Amino acid sequence: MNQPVLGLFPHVDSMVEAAVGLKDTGYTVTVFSPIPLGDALDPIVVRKNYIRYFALFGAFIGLFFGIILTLGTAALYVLPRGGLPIWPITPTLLLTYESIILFGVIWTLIGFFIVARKPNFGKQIYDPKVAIDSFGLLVEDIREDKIEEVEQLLKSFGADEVNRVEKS
Amino acid sequence: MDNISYKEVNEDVVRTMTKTGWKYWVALILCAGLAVALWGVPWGYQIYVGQGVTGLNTPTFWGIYLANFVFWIGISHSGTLLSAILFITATPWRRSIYRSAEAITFFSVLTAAIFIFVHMGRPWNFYWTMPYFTTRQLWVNFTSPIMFDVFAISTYMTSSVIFLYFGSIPDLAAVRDRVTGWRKPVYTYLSLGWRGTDAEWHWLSKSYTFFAVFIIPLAVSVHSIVSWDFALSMVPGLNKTIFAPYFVVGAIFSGTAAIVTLMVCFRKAMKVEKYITLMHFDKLCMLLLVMSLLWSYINVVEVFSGWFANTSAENETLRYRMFLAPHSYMFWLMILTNSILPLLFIFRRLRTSIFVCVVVSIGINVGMWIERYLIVATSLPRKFLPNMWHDYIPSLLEISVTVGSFFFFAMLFLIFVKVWPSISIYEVKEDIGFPMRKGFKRH
Amino acid sequence: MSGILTRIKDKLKSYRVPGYRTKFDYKWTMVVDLDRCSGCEACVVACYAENNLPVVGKRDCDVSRRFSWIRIERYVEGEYPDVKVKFIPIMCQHCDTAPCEIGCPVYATYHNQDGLNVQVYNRCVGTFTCATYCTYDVRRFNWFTYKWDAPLEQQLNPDVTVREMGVMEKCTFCIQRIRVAKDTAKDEGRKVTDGDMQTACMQSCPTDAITFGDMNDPNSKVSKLAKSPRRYRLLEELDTDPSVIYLKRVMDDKKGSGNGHGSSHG
Amino acid sequence: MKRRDFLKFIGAGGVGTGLGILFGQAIKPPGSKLIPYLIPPEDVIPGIANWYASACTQCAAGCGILVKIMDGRAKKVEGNPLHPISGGKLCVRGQAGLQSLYNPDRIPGPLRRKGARGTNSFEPISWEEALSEVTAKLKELSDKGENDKLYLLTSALSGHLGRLTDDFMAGYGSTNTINHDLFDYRNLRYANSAAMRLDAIPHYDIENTQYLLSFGADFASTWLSPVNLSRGYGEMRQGEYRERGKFVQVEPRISLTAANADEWVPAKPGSEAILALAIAKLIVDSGHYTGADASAWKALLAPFGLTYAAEATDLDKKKIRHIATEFMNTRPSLAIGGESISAYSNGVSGLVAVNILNHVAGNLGIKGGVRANDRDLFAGTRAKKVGPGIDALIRAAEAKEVGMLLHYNNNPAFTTPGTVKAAEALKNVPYIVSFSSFMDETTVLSDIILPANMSYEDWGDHFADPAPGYQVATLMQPVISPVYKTRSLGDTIMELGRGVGGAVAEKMPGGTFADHIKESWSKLYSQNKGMSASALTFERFWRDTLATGGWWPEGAYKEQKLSVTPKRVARHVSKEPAKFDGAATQYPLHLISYAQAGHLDGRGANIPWLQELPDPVTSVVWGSWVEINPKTAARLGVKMGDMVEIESPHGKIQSPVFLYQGIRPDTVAMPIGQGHTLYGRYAEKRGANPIEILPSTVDKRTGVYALNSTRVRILKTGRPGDLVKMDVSTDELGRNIVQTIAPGATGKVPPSSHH
Repeated sequence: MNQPVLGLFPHVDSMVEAAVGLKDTGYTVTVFSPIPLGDALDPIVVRKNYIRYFALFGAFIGLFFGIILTLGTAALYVLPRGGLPIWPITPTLLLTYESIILFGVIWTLIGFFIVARKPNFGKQIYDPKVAIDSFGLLVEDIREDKIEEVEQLLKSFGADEVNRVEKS
Repeated sequence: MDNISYKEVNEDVVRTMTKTGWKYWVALILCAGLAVALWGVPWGYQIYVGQGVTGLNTPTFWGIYLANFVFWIGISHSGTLLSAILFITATPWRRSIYRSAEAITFFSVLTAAIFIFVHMGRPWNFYWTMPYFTTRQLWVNFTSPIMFDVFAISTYMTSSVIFLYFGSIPDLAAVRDRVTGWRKPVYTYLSLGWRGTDAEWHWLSKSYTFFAVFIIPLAVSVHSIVSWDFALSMVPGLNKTIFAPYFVVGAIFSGTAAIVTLMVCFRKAMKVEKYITLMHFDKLCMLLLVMSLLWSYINVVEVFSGWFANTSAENETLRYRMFLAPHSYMFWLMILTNSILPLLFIFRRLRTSIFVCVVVSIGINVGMWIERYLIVATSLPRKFLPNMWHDYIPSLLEISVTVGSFFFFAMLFLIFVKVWPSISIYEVKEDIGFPMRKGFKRH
Repeated sequence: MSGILTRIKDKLKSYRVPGYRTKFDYKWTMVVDLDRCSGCEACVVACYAENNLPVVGKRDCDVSRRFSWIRIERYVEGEYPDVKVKFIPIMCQHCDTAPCEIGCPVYATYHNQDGLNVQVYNRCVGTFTCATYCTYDVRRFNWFTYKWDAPLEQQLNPDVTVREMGVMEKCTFCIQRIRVAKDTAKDEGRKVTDGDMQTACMQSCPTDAITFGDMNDPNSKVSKLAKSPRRYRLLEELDTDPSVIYLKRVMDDKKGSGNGHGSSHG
Repeated sequence: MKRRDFLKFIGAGGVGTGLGILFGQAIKPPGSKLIPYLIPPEDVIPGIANWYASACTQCAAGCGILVKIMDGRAKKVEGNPLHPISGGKLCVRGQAGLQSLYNPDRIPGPLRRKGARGTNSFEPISWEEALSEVTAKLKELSDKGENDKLYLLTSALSGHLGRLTDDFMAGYGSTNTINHDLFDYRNLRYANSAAMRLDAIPHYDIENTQYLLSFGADFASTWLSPVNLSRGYGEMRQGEYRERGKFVQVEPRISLTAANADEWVPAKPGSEAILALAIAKLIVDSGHYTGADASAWKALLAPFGLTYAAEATDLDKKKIRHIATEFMNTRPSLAIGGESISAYSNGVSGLVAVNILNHVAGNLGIKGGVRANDRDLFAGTRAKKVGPGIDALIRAAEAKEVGMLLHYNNNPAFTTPGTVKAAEALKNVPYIVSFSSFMDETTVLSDIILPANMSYEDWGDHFADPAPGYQVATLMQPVISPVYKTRSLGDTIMELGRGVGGAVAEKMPGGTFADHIKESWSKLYSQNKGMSASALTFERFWRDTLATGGWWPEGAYKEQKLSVTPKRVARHVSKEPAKFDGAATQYPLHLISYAQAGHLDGRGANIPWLQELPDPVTSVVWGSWVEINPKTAARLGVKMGDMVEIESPHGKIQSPVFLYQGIRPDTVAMPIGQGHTLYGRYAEKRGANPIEILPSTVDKRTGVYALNSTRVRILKTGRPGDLVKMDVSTDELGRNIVQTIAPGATGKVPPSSHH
């Protein structure tokens, strides 16, 4: 049974240092923060940007949707108007442009939901303080005998508070 | 913002949502009541009796409703577009105002969208403009600029709502942690189980960048398309190639002015002066000045090229707009508010004077409303056949609906500040900087 | 796959699209001889009677909501005693490249197989776009649901719809009469020719200023009149390609507006 | 499979499905749907209509019409294409007749006066009651021996209905049949009769003329037989195989007709006769006239020298000479005289002058000139003599010499000058019976109303006058059953006659009025060779006639010489100009009251279509206006739409100003037709009636009130008027809307340029 430990740090740099240390030791660390830390976390983890594939995919769907909608439906009922061709180019481009954006946005959102695994209303480890002014460092995969050691370590790096946490 | 702690930010923002004074309720009820009385009831009457209750007539089929539609679409350009551009360009002063600005976008697009239905002859058939399969051979005409509108505006509204909501997820989580009672489950669900882990922040910021990238061209296209409702016609005064940039510039101009006006009210009412500082007004007013100059340039180009063309139709439209129309003084009022008054912002002192900001920004909004009104109401009455010319004077009902729409918008905004973190908590914190052992580190 | 394509092709062929696909069956055209037109407005009342146009009353007339699908425009030039008054009947020009058709988001107005600009009242949602885009101001809007004082409604033509509030309408070239003529011609196994039908305005015109017929028929009167050296079309510079052809009025007009040099104004 | 890929797959699948549906839809044949919203009006299945021929009675021209009947209701009136007067065409009033038929303000059934006279308080009664009451009254008058105190006041009744009323009156023992219409061309009849010895109005052959000189004849909208003359006008302009005719109009304002003229000659009001005679003199002097009596003409026309005429008419000498030269050199030419030459105190003289002009130019009795009409088929039995005018009735009523009045289909209380006080006079009549369809200013004075059917609901016939050079007999048949509880006037008259008994009853034919019409036509059939030749039996002839709408020997024009002699016209030629009421210093402006295109003499004012029809010249709707030259208006300080007071020595009325370049600066003009105090919801309390302020000046020879015989002054009221006009700007702004081409630029040239 793994007992995760959450250390709450008042400062970013100390938290990052702790995280780097623990990670190098082989623990799984998760950082909680009230603000995006961006490249400050680069020493801990570098992630690939999967969102772009979703955006691209959405844009492609939008492209096809726009073209099919405008051209396909024009073929459905052949109604000439204003001397324009039944399959007019400019309006098709225009509406395709809009639908590319629409689908791009929607698929980006879907992509976020998928890769960030949201929404998630199940039991999770969380401390409300990380939404205010604490930077949390969750350490998992700790052997039972090492818990004390990790706690000490976190404290030594400057954690205000170190808790043994459970999913709630 | 040096003296603000992280905790204070949370407390202040949540306070704006939970602590409600009687003044707020009075304002909300007043706005809601007036929105119903001035907009809802007259509109209901108009639907029952017919469009004849307006001042519209045979050449002037579009009137104040269309002007309102364009105006509100223009206002909407402040929020999302500005927010997206400033986000992409990593402009720090965006952070404390963008949430409200995006809300303005959503509400004004909503108001604008409703105006489409207000101006329709048979609004109960509005869904016929939607592309859906029916067995009755209903389909929509994709060459119609109105169809472009339907698409652009629905895309815009969807994207703006996603943009607004998406950026608020961490704050909704923060609010979730601080509230009790009925609010708790609401924000629990709204925040989607946000925890603030590094992975979440990572995907959030990546996605947010994509949204911003999508939204900038969208916003530009939306107002271009709105301008094409007019510019793709052959009506003298409407058939202008410059309309698309003119409308986009005008939109940003009016939108920014609307932000300034609303921010002044908001910071006063919600006592958040420490987040929305004079620095913000300074920057916004600079933007206003730039936009004013751009707008004036395009306006001059429009008038000049019309005059230079020297066709009877162009000449007549210009003459009518400037001198002969029933409300031609409005043209000169517009020049005053949109081209001359913003020049005050050349001076830093005036940019940071709340009073001047309010006066000029309200002036700009009045002027921009006039611009939209004049485009419609002084072009259509002077079409090609002089026999059929006819002046347009809006009826009281139309004016009432117009005024009502402002209360409707105010009502939505009032509701918004109570149910949504109207200042971005996490981004204000970013503004404060990362808490390091040696003090705060700013980006 | 090729089967489907052929079927699509056949479907497209079954619609005869004016101008740019195959030739259509009829090309309804109206020729208005301004030298014959005396401006008496008999056509206007005939149109009211034929097409169930409502009378809107003085107040609505004052705000330019009169319903006449065809109207006589008058232009007065000169000072006393050298005054010239000119008349021109203007109805829907049934443009082949109609600005209105582009504007309608729901296809309530489009071009039919005969080259007519048709208006489907049922579909109209009242966005006003067509009327705004129309360069001839010939579209009329039902601002209210108009009523006829009993028993005036007994006169209403049952072949023509009575339009409800919120719907745009305009001159149809008396499409209901075209329909009768086409039915009759079809029963007799021939095409509609001159004399099979007249529009209401043409029928009443005492000076025979209005002629209506099929431009695709080289023997029709309109085909012949359209070759007149006096031919012009209204606001032709806008390139709306109207189906109504006007014949210039013969007039000792010192300005000579028809001779290429427009008078200076502005 | 990764979840992401799965979603991609789903997405692609969705698009594919959509594509499939679309293609599936695309290859479906059209029309396989449920009730589609894609129905253009052309797919509405048309109903089956029946067409019945009849005659239009909206004015006296007698156009043959076809009425479209669907479901027993009249849907549309169109010209009868076979008919020589209308030729399938119809004017505004003819088209609008249906709204008269279905008018909500029609008198729905017999009414008896309840309150005081003129208060419009009536109670409905049954037809039996109404007829017995009138019969009793007629008997009572007869018993008193005052038969000659029965007056009949009608518009000119057409055909056999007119003869029936004549018989009725004759049988009753009264000669007091008064025919009155504001525009009934009594002056024209008189002048033609005096100058050319013509009983019937001749056919003015506009169609074939090459030069038309019109003295204020507004034939494009109201004058004489507008549809027939307009048809001729169209042919004159652009008829095939002929040169384009030239058209000059002499009139103080640009009427609809003048707007179509090549030249507008704004002669001073009242001087048109002098202009005509001056032109005639120029022609005679030039030697163009070669008749034996040339010297007599010279003598007669001697006073009308060019200098005098130029001064009197306020025209350029050159212009007059130019007109004279063109008029005599262009063959054939034609002069016609309309309202603006006949509506003066010396109206007959003006029309005689036009006849002289036609005579000396050689236009009488030729194609393209004035062509005599045969007397109609009643010749000898009902001569169209100019009978006593309305003034006779009013004088009699004032003297309380009218015992009983039968009134039908005209409105003297509206169409006689206010100074005449017609309504006051009629109040002296002890008993008035009205057969009118509408409660107008005259009908309201009646004691009992027996509303007659309208022409669409009744039998009848019409004999065109003017005819197009040959006889035209038009038959009217009931095309629908009566809309209200009304009765055929013929039946009512016959029943009254039978009820009174004695000589009247003997004169009354048996059966119904329908039988009477058929019987009369059978008589015509047997008397008239042309008719008998057209069909073998009368029944056959009757059936054909009902189908075609009447009988006419198409093109059977008999050449008939016409001439004017100096002796006949000498007493009508005088240098004395028209007289005008009001001193020129006090009342500086001439007032021209003219027939408005839609309302004629006011009878069209209760028809919504006509109220909403823009006036062809001014585009004003739903009201009246006063036309003022902008220069005059500037001097008076009034602008478009201002309410002004038009004051004559006999009263004043108010009307909004219409600025019009096409009117002489010393003249103002007002249309007749509005200003009803009583005439149904559409007409009442709308505009002003200029007849109210006219003097009671009559042309002694005919008893016709001279409409243009007063001067007025315009007073500002400072209030805005209720002018509603449809034209916002009549300035073309160089937009080439009505394009013109100079004469000679096409194949069609004005013939005068050949000389």
